[in-house]
Amino acid sequence: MSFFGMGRQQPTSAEKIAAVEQEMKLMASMHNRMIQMCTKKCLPTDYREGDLNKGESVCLDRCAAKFFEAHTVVSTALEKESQNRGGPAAGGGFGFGG
Amino acid sequence: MSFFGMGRQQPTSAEKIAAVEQEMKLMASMHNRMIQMCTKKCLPTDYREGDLNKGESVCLDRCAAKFFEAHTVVSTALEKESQNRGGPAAGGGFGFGG
Amino acid sequence: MSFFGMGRQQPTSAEKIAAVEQEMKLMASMHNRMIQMCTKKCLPTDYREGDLNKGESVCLDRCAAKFFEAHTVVSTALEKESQNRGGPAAGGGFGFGG
Amino acid sequence: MEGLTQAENRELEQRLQKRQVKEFMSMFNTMVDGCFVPCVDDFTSKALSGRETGCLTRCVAKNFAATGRLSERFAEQSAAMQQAQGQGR
Amino acid sequence: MEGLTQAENRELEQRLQKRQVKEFMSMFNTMVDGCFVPCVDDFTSKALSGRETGCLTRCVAKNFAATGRLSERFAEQSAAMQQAQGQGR
Amino acid sequence: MEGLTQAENRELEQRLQKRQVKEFMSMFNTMVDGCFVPCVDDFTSKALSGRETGCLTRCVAKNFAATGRLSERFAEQSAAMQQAQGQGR
Repeated sequence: MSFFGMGRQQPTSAEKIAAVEQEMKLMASMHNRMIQMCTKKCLPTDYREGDLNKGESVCLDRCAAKFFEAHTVVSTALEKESQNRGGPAAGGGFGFGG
Repeated sequence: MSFFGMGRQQPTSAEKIAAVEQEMKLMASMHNRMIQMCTKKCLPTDYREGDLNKGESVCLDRCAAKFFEAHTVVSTALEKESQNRGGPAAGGGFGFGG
Repeated sequence: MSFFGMGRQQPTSAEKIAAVEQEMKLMASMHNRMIQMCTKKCLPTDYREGDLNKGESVCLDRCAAKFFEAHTVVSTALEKESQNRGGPAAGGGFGFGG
Repeated sequence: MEGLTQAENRELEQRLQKRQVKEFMSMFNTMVDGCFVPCVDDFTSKALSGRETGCLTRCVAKNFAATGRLSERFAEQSAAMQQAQGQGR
Repeated sequence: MEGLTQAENRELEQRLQKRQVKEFMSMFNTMVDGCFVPCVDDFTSKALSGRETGCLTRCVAKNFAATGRLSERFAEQSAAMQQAQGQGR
Repeated sequence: MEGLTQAENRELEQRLQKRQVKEFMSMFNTMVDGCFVPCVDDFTSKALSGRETGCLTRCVAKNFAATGRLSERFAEQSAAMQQAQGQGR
């Protein structure tokens, strides 16, 4: 909840709701993107059967773990780049990998 | 218009407008996605001529029909899956294929 | 700023803000799409090094110039098509290539 | 539009206009991106070549025609669908 | 939810419901598009063939199962992440 | 910004800040997805391999540099475009 800048003393109702909503949008987007990425990586596109087989299930589990870990790696790398070259994110963390 | 839950007795103006707007967004999204899908399926990407030829036109017409039919098939299949495993859609239809 | 139709005499504050905001959204979208297109065209996906090399840098510069020029070409072509066949844009320009 | 008052219809119309501007811009952007990808591939120069410009122009013409044709089919299909739903109820 | 009043919670809940409808429609659309691309490829007829219908049905079943499985993993991972952040502070 | 009052400018600024947060998150997400696709391909383990982590890190570095360079070109081009439009009128 840190970086959606409630810098001022008393956030209004609208601001508090917006902050929580923003946090949820973030999680929803991550959820959706994970599904998109990992189904693409793990499911063959011939669809000969409708059930997930063992290999596909294991692939999905590992892909999910790697997707989370990739967020941390990217966040760290992006922070480093921002500090080196003074990019848009120079000020702080990315909400991941903190 | 059924499923945007006007469960309560007297919908307010804002709710009624939101419901109609939602319905329109839905149709606009379907329209845009159909155009995206079917131009990809039917138009070769070398663009040697600017006119639609006969074969491309027929392909587009059939693709449009199949895209609508696919909505129905997917809707039915998703409803079946939801009922079997108790997914997010367990409660009702999808607005298509009813 | 021309085409977001401030047809009436005195735009309200909300309308003026919306118009400026709309203009900014437009530029932001063009910016994001350019980055997406040109990184795809110019960066090989094996990522053996983290630095931009000379060839990649030159490719990005040229791609950026071509992306802008393509907006003008597409805008002109779309206007011509609209006039010929009476499409949705029959009335006016596209904000580019005017 | 099932029992909207006049004021509600006016509000709706305003939103529709905004939506149309948005749809139109999105169509334009899709056209640029969809034609840039297959047509522009030569980065030995910073100006579009004649071949690239020609490809973009034909790409717009063909996609514009395709969009028109698909929109007609869409209107027919959704009318048929609504009728079928009306009978189903 | 850290110090929201009751009224704020109610407002939030309403927005969440809207979000869920949106999420659900987006999931449905993704499913249609994601299954249409690999399954429908034969444009010698305007009706779906048996092979295409079967492919779509299996595609939905498999992607539905995958979405469920990934959502479980997502819930576990984000719970673990929040805990780790809590300890880090 | 052409005849906005102070209050309007303040309102606009607030929206711009929201937009920047949104843009930034979208850039971050694009980076994750755009680097995950080419770099992560081995699902025999649930932890990222050294090769994958290295690829992600280099991918971020290169794309960050590319984004910066393209943003400069974008600023130049749009300034030139606005000037050309000003003269055209």
